Amino acid sequence: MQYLNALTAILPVVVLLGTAVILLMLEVFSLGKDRIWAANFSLVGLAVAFYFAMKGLGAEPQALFAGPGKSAPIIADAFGNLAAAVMLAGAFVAVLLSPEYIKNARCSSGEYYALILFSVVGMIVMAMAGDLITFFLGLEVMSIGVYVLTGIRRNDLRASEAALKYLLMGAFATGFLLMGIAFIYGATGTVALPELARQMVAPVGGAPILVTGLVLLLVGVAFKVAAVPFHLWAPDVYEGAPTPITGFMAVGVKAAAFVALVRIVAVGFANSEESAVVIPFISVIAYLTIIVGNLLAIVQRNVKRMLAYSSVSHAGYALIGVVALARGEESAGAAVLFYLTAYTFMTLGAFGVLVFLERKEGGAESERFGAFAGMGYRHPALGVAMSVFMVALAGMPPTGGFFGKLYIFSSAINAGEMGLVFAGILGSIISVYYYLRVIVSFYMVDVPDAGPLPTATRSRHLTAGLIIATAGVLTLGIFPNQWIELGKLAFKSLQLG
Amino acid sequence: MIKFSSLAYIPLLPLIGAFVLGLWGKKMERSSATIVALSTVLGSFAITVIATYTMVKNNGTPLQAVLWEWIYVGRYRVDLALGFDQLTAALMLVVTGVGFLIHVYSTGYMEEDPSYWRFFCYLNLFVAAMSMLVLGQSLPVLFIGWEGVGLASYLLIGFWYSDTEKADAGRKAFITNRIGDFGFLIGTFIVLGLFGTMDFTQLRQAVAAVGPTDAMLTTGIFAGFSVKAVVTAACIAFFIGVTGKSAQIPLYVWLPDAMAGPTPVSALIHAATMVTAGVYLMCRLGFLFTIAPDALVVVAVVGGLTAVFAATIGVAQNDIKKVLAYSTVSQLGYMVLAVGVGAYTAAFFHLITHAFFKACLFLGSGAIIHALHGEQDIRRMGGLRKHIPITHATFLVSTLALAGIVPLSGFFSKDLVLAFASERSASLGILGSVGAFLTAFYMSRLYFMTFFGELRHPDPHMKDHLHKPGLSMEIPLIILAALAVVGGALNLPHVFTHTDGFLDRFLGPVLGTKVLSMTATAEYFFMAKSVGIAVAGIVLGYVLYGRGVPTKAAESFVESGPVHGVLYNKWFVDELYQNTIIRFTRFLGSLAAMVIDPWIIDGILVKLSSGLVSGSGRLLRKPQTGNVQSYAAVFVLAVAIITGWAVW
Amino acid sequence: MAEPTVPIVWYLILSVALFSIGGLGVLVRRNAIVVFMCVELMLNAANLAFISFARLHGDMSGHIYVFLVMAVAAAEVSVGLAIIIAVFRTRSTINVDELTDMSG
Amino acid sequence: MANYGTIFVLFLIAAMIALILWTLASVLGPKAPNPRKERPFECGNPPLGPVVRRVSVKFYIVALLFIVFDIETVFLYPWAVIFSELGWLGFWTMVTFVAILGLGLVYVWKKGALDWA
Repeated sequence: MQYLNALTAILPVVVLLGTAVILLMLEVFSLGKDRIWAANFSLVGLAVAFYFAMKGLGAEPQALFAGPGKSAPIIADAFGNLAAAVMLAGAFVAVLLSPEYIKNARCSSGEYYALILFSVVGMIVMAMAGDLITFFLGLEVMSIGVYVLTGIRRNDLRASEAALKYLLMGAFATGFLLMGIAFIYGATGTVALPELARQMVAPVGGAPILVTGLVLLLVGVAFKVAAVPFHLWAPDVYEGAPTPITGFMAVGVKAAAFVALVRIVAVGFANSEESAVVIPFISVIAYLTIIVGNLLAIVQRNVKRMLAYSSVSHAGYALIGVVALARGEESAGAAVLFYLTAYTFMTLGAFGVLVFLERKEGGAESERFGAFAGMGYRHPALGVAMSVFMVALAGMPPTGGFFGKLYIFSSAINAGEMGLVFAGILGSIISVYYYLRVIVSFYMVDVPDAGPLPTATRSRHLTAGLIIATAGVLTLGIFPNQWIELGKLAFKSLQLG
Repeated sequence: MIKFSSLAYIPLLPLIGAFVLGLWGKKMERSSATIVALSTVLGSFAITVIATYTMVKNNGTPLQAVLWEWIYVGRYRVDLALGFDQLTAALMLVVTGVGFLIHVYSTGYMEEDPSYWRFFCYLNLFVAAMSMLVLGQSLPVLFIGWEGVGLASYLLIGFWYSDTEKADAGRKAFITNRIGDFGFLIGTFIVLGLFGTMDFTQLRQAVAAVGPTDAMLTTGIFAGFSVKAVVTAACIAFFIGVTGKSAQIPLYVWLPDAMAGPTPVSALIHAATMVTAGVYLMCRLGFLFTIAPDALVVVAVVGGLTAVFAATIGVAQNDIKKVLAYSTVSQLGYMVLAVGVGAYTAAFFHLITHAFFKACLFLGSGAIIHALHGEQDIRRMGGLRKHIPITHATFLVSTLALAGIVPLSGFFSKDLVLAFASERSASLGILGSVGAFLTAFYMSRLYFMTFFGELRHPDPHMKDHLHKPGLSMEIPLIILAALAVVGGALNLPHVFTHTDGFLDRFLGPVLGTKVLSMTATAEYFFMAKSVGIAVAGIVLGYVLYGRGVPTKAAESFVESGPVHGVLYNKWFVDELYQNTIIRFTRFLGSLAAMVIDPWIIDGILVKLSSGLVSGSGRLLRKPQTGNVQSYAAVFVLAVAIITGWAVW
Repeated sequence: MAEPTVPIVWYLILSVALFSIGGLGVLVRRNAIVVFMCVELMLNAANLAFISFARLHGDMSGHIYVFLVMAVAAAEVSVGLAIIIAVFRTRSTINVDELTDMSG
Repeated sequence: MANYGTIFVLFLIAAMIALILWTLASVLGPKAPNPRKERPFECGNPPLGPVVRRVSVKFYIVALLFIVFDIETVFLYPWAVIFSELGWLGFWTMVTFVAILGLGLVYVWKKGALDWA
């Protein structure tokens, strides 16, 4: 059965879809009053999907769902599966962070988890997209889920404002992205990535249309990864969204967009002079993102907002890798994957600690630096975890954050992009200041007579989430090799397909 | 290379100690916290001794422990490997040995602090990070330690965090060290870009394989530059890192402020070990600096200037720890100067002897401060000789060693540095001699004002309830003083023994050997001159401060009217001194302390750079209005600019 | 089948014009629903471009892409209107100028 | 002409189904006429009244659901046209698609989005 074979190749997607649909059905047929079952059920689904994604690493690349004489919209290869594994791991941790938050925010809904799963489906489709339209579809599936998740606390002022801003800006950017794809289609007559690479080498009519199309496409992606100057929505949305969702957005959406970008650049732009036109533009965005993101993070007083800007700046570092990749440096592909993995764990961990510390009714006040005074002594394990995440985000050894930067920078050096490396190091040095400020407020500020911790924080899910994130960050720092080797293997599969 | 996997335990033991103390220290008995802290460091010391013995047994073949395969960058591989060669052995013995003594001392010094466990947690963390720094076989591993010691130092400077001034000091240390780190990372990446490796052994081979260094590179990212130019750039970048960590001009400012931390910390981190990390780095990368002569000139000049500059400031200080801090900056200047003239072994020799006597001085000052219930101003001290005799004796020995009196350890090491410096260039030699004179002078001033005369403390009963140092504080002092006396034997000059010094032979395989080219006579003459300069400084100190207070002779002479025939000439000399040398150096010192330091360095370097960062941050906030349509407008504008630029 | 009487490039010009009108509307209109409609206009401009290019290349795939985009747009509209309703319920306004609680 | 014959048959069947349904409704359905029911049918809106007036949010919800399901059916047309070319792969793909849509409808139904009150 051709159809069953195809489904077997994308088992992670099938499992996720099935889990999500069953979740929705269970929700409406109101089985079980305690909402924790929904979290556990989605965790099981994510774990099974993760297992299949890892299993798919070894399989031959497969082109799926191709119509007669048409290119395949879905390519299930090692790269797509590895990226899927990263995003599934991120979603897993995000789900672990959620029950505690949902309980405090009283926004209980089983749809919450289903929407997360649907978004992940979109992300995986992006990672496996064989043409630009499929990429667009994946992007929208992911985005629509996240729009709703942002505003899931319907009665909260900040949340609904964030959701509307995100939706309007997101749809607006989608318009540009789609117009870009239309132009590329117009100039080359195709949207399939391998075909695109062939068409762009041949002399094509209407080069300005092609270049405009490429630029608009990249603008759309730049919006999703919150690269400067398309980042303005990000801080507001990150601040307003439920904290676990902020984490999920910061890592999942970004990772998916970057993974898709890597595939587009590696497969679609390969060896093309036309596409080389856009490299300086990516470089400029990378410069701007690193510098502006870091500078703005410094002046923030709200930790959640600071983390939002920090996530902007991290998009800049990953963009360095994309520039190197576009210049033909192949090690950059694995470097970007590694960076995204490390970034997933450290960012989700940091947001997890925020979930831990947020007061029930504190709103923005409970997210200020001062609210964390002396927390490291009141809860030593939490303090250690937060220190690990901050040190990792700052890019110091021996954490995954350090190696992420190291791989990115060294691939950029090989590609001859010394200027970007310089900016990247400068940015990391600046960033140490605001990350360490968190640790300082954890440890160095006088301990007010310690009462109980702000929330009743005996959630096993939350604890498990933080442990996984910490372990992930440290494992990547201590055994970076195994993961980077997997990344290289996966990147090779791109060229086979 | 011989595998010796126990090497890993050297950093691991203190790390476990820090971990245990950090998580459970609060609930522990004070005695069990002490046992954890001390036993782990002692264990590290023991392993270091065994490793040194093993290495020497094997004819000096370096030991190696590959913990795991760590990084693949491009085609190249860096293992998380620890190496143990002669250079490592020398510094590790100091770090763990002196580190252990200071741990012992701290049990007495910190006994009344409520956060006893936290202090030892940080201190253990420091020892672990420092061991990592010294044992690291490649730049990234070294960088772990480099950052780790910075973090530990930052935590310890701000240990009494309730005090804002002290927290500020921590911040200052932090910012200046970040500037230094920037240099370090840039240097690392240049090296990676040029040689494609970050492992010291491979790097050494790669450097050796480089042909003529003036030839232009034709491939790689540095095509169009000569090897020499690129290596010089890398060395300068590393040196920026060194000026941060080892407190050289212009980034030295953090070190005096770092004295806000507890005194044992000043002794261990800010005198004996961490601040020497920069010197260690340059020795480790000596093969790289050697092919970049231009960078070495910069190193030498900065080192020489720092040596003199810091010494002049030391003259004008009244806080006992500040005097020692500037003295440390100045002595680090000597080490850097030695590296700059290519005398790596001399630099390392001075590093080791300095660790002995300066740690002893700091611990002594700690004992004094402890005795006087926290008093640090030398104008309120005096006459302590009688009250705390052991502290006095050890302080005296170390002062003489620092001043460079024969045959104490400081004499041999400083003389060697000066000899190499003056062989390289007369002006460097003069800089060094001026610094040596000033050193002898301010140290004798400090010594006399502290121990001679009568106690001038405002509390008249202080004499009766002095806090006498206990055994745990005195034993480390005695051991360190003894080391300060005999430390010179590590590397006796060639003219004495007609053979190479022990350290020369020991470190030769790593650092190469460099011998003085002057004749034996000239060398004796040079030594005599050095001792003469030191004695002159001490004598001047004695004349002016011998009674424990600044002599009022000059003032009383002026008060009693015009010239008194018989005394005229005598006091003319005194006044000349007073008006010229002393006042001038005081003037220079206070100028530096009052103007250059807070305005130029603090103002321009620290405030301006942090102001620039936060100012531009505020400016960039402007588009972040919260209005979604203004976001869309920025979006459209950006798209228009980029599309226009890409298409046309 | 008769040859097209209107050259393809005219369709493209119309498409770009619609796109610009939509974009301008997003920038100047204050009512969130109208802003949202303008975004939909932009998506439809892209659809028109797809159709024109499909015609130009004689490739039917372009038509299918339009179906896909329409489906996506429909889903987006549903979510969008739901969010706008949520905002209206919490603030009694859907004027985008007044949604500036979070900034900086 | 044979082709047109088929279409004619199709037309007849369609007309007959409409006729049968209409007849069945008028014969079997309960009849309780009132003035409201007698007014011309305008999708639930009063046909006469002020030009600008508030519309219940229920309309939007139903309209949204309609649009979503309506647009999805658009895919059935091109699929049906080349059904035979696509083979079993195409068949099962569409079955999955429709099944998911159907579950969506169940969800909407159970959530109460279709209840007017």
